[in-house]
Amino acid sequence: MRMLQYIQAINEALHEEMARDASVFVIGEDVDQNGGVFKTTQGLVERFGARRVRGTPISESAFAGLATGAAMSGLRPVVEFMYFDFVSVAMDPLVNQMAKIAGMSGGQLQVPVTVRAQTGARTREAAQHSQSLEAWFLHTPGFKVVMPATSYDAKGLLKSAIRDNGPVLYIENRLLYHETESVPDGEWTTPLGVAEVVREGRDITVVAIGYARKLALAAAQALEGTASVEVIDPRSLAPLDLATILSSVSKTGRLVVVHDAPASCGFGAEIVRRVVAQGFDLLDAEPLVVGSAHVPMPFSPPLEDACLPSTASLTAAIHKIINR
Amino acid sequence: MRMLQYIQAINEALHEEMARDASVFVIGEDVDQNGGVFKTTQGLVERFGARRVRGTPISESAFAGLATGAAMSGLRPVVEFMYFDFVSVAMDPLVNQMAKIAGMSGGQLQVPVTVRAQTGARTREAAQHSQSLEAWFLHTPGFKVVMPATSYDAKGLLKSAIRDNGPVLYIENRLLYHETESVPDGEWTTPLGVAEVVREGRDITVVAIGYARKLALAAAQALEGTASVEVIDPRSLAPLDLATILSSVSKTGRLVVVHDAPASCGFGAEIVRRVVAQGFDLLDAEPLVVGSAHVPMPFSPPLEDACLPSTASLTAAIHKIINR
Amino acid sequence: MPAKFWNGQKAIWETTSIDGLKTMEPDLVIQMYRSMLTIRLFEEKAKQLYQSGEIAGAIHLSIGQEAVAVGVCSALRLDDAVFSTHRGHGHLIAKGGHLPAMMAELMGRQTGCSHGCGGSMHMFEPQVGFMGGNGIVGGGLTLALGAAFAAQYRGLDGIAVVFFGDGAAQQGTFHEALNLAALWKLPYLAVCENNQYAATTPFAAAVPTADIAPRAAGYGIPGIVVDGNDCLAVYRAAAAAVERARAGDGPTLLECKTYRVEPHCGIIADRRPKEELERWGQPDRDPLEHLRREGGLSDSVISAVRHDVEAELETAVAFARGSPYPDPAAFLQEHANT
Amino acid sequence: MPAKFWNGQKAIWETTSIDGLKTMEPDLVIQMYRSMLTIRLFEEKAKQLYQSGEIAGAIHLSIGQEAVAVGVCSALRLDDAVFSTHRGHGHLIAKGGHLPAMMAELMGRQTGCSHGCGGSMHMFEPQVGFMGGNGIVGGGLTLALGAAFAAQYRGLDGIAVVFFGDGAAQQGTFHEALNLAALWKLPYLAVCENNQYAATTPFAAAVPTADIAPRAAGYGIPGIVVDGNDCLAVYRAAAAAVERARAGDGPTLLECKTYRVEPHCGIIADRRPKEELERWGQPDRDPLEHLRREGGLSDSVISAVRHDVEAELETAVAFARGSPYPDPAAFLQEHANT
Ligand SMILES: Cc1ncc(C[n+]2csc(CCOP(=O)(O)OP(=O)(O)O)c2C)c(N)n1
Ligand SMILES: Cc1ncc(C[n+]2csc(CCOP(=O)(O)OP(=O)(O)O)c2C)c(N)n1
Ligand SMILES: [Mg+2]
Ligand SMILES: [Mg+2]
Repeated sequence: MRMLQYIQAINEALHEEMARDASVFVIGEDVDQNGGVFKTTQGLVERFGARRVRGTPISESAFAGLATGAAMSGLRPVVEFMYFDFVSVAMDPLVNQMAKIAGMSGGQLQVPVTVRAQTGARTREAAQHSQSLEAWFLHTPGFKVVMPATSYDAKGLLKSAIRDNGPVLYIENRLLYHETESVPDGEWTTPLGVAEVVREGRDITVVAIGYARKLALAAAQALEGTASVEVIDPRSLAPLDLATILSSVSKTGRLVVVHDAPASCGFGAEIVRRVVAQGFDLLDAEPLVVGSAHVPMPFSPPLEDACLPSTASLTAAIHKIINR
Repeated sequence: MRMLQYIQAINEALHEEMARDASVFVIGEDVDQNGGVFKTTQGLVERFGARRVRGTPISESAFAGLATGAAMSGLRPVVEFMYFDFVSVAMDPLVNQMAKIAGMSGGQLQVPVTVRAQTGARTREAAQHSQSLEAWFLHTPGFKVVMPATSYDAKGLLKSAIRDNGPVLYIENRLLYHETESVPDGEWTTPLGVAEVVREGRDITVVAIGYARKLALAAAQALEGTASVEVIDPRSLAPLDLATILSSVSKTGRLVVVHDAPASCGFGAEIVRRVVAQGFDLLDAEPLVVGSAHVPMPFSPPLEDACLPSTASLTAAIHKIINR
Repeated sequence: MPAKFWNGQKAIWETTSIDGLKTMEPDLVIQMYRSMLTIRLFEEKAKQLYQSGEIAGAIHLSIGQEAVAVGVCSALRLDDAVFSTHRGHGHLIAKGGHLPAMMAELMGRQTGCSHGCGGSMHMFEPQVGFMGGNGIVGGGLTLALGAAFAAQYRGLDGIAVVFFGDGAAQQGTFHEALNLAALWKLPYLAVCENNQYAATTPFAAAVPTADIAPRAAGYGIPGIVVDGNDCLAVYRAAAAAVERARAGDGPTLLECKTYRVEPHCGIIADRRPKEELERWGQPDRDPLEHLRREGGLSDSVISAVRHDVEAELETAVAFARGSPYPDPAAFLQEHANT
Repeated sequence: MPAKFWNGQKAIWETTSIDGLKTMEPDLVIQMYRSMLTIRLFEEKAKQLYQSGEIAGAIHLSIGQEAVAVGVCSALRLDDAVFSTHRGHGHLIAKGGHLPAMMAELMGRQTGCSHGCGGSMHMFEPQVGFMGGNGIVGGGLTLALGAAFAAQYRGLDGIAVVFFGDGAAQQGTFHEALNLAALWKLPYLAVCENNQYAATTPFAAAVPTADIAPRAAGYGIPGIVVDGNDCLAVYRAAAAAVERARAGDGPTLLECKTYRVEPHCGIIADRRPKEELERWGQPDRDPLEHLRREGGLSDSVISAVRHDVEAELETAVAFARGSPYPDPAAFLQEHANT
């Protein structure tokens, strides 16, 4: 066992997969400049050279399209979006091209691209730098979507994403970059479509993704003695390990989903849709979603705090359905 | 009373609102060329001149951004996207600018833009011309979203959208363009946030939007004698008239939502989330969503038909929860 | 019929090059003529089948623009990649596409070149380096960067060509793609088919200048204007650009002035000025007629070629009609991942 | 303090023009110097408050680039609209922004120019024609089209100016916006602040040519390069472009060569070559020093201006510190629409 930072986990996965497969290359803004803005690509250009580590102009559409075309030609691009919000300037290459080409070609072409995007509200960067847009991609046939919340999964899911033969959106959280945890020695991957039961409990199931996993664990801790909270981190949002969630709900009868994105048409709504469709009779109370307020994220610290899910707001939701 | 085609309803609303308010202008590809591809802007350039009816180059980002800036300067643009799918090349001006400026400016600026987008699968136009992307905008704070399914609402909602002081996405369906119905004489508007109970029933509530309203009515008809189906068309997806839906469910105890978009993180999932959150005890069975298959829409007619909701697939869903 | 799962993407870069197309031999002229005639007759057939309801959806015909597709693709090898548009039948035929699979695709059959999943706007035939049509105007410009990048990355001398319309040149992707191609000296050829209209919008209502090609100067690359109805002129310009790209000297923007004879799409009404339509309808503007005369092709050659092509097309239509539709149940089962 | 709901958007087009700024009077030079010094000291103060934790989030400082903001905005009227970037404090100050409201915005207070909702990247002060910063690189280019369009639509002679970086010139919006502005002869001025870096990427790693301005030729409009550290040179070039735009002759692309003295953002490590930093640190490259000498400003004028500006800044900081934060409960209640 050894200690590993989330950001190192990303970096190690990139190093290892580039070493393993010569068709893997990294592309994005500043990825070749001193490890990029957040240092996730540290050491890559020194080790693998400028041919495989391509810093780009600020042209997200161009490099997302390039990655798609390169993948159609047999390479395995790893594309970096500096902030998740910036996918909005490249939705066409992502959604109409990358996600659809395998389908439109009748399965003749594969598009093995990993799209890395970094999110994380709570840093006071306001409305255009705080969005968590996974729901757009969960709504788009053709994409797989993963969101690691630990160093273990940051590494394991990135390796699985790079090896996958279709487009995978890999969502990082900048608030977790410097979290450290103990991980096994040697190599591992986290398979796509397998959830983790992070904490066992009897009274309520909390499904938490990304940063919200920390909120869920804090709420579970805070409620100890009052309620026994089971925390599940799906890790892979599509494909989704619904079976693990359903089996938890069959034990607890109660469900809350928590994430940073707004609730409307979000991942939480999708979990609720699926759980009630397949496990309606398992539920003893209404399933709830705790997300951010439905507003462009305000800058001012007290406003931003009030707009985001917190241990307190999650605890309140849990209380509501425990005490109904 | 008089007969009115859906497409004429759109055209009349544009004529009337342009005549009513000199700050309203229309912008988009080919809108000044013989009424545009679908003839919704017929007669506008002849009547109001090239100053107020602006055909554009194929530069959706530019004209969506222009509309935003013009609205910030006190005009009321009506922007046309030729196909809904093409919003993907303009998500930044729509989502990061148009939707957020009122919020980011602390309410100092208003952005009264109507974004018209035309959708409609079933025309064998394949994966890049068949998408119904309302969920992306329902997930985006700052947008109102409406989807008329009748001539009455096509006119009434467009007038309300143009008069609204924020961005409104107005979604048309090309399969409905030539439907005709009887409408009142004189002027009317359909208020945002008011659902219509299209057909009363006792056993099950079907919430249907856009083209799916026809499927719902056909299913209700087919089931007559077996089950009494209440059909609700929300018309305005955000703001949403949840009260009307909840009151229907309190009577029927059963809910199916049907739309052309895929179910994952779609409007149906959002309705389910809200109905179970506020009306869990009203439900006698699991609420279901009927949407399209989670694939890039295939071209081949039998494949496309199989991927879309139909009267048959809706009826099957209704049967499933009626007979549980 | 293409394999169901074609996993040989790498193959297009590894195929031995087809040389010998480079010198202006009489054979080449006949081959070009044949290719143009195939496009012309294919499109006429498609139009007819569309009008009779055998082809569904939207189709965009390239009648009148044959010389661009053929002039450019005649300068390419099989392992060069072509990215196309919504108006792409001609590009695929010129690149060596298989007519039966194309016709079957238009009719939505399992044997289609996209197994019925693509239709007119999304034909794929990677075996001949045809990397797809595109329903998004401007969409191909950035995809083609990727194929050019892949060739450069692998140290091969394949190149990537993207066709796009005059209308597409106002999309942001045009700018982003040319800048990146120029910056990285990618083996990339951007071919603007300026047919003077974007749907119903005339060129002058979309572009403040007379030509698109001069924009190339902004990226420090060559921009060339040619008569897009003169197949040999297109060929010569394309061949020079291809050579430049293969040599590692970077991209070229090639603007071909041409004219779309048919309406924009399917049944959309055409309101272009009558005398304009008539002017472009003259034999001296017709790309086939032009090549026939310039290439000195005899009547007997022409009629032999026409005879061949007509037979091929008949076979293709029969093949398509005789092919089954894809099976919806199997399709849904394969894709029922959510 | 700006009104809570400012419904006078139309006002910026209706305000009487502030003329008299157009002739090169000594007063103008002093005013320019004062404005540049205000930017310099504001940024230094902001940096200090950021480092001490009184300002949260991300801030992008414009030290070294003052002459661009001031040179351009000195050629504008109050009713001309300015659209800015992530690095926009200087643009707002040059356009007449109120320092207390700006400082309060940086500190997230209710009295901020965006009522605490925007922060450094999203300051808005429409009363002085400042239509917002932008966190999306290239985002302002198309928004500014709309203000220019609105002026033309109303038959007024206001113009719209957009500032953007050298990095932003590679976004698709650059192309789409300039094409549309040129096509419709909009009263539009695109100011490229070429500070030679986009975050940590040097200009030459993003652009295959030496300059951005020549791209203007592709749209048939003037493209001009000026020394962006020479405030008067910027002013003269901008004034000519503004005149052209007001006269209805369409847009101009103005590229100002300058240099960002501070790191890109907040605390990001700076790895630019030492000699480059030193070279640009020389007094002869400093925009304030340049104007002092060229404008022949005396030491006493300079020290009086500095004294004034320092006092204003002190007031601004005190105002901000003394202002309340917005009330979260009220905010949520107002926006709880879903
Ligand atoms: C992004 C986008 N916007 C609009 C359209 C609708 N559309 C399809 S073809 C076309 C005209 C294209 O003109 P051009 O690029 O000149 O090609 P041409 O049709 O003349 O071959 C338009 C506007 C589209 N498919 N994609
Ligand atoms: C669409 C988009 N991509 C990337 C970024 C991240 N980013 C912020 S500033 C910046 C550099 C901008 O460079 P430039 O336009 O030259 O402006 P400068 O910072 O030099 O003033 C980048 C890449 C962004 N904000 N938006
Ligand atoms: Mg064209
Ligand atoms: Mg810069």
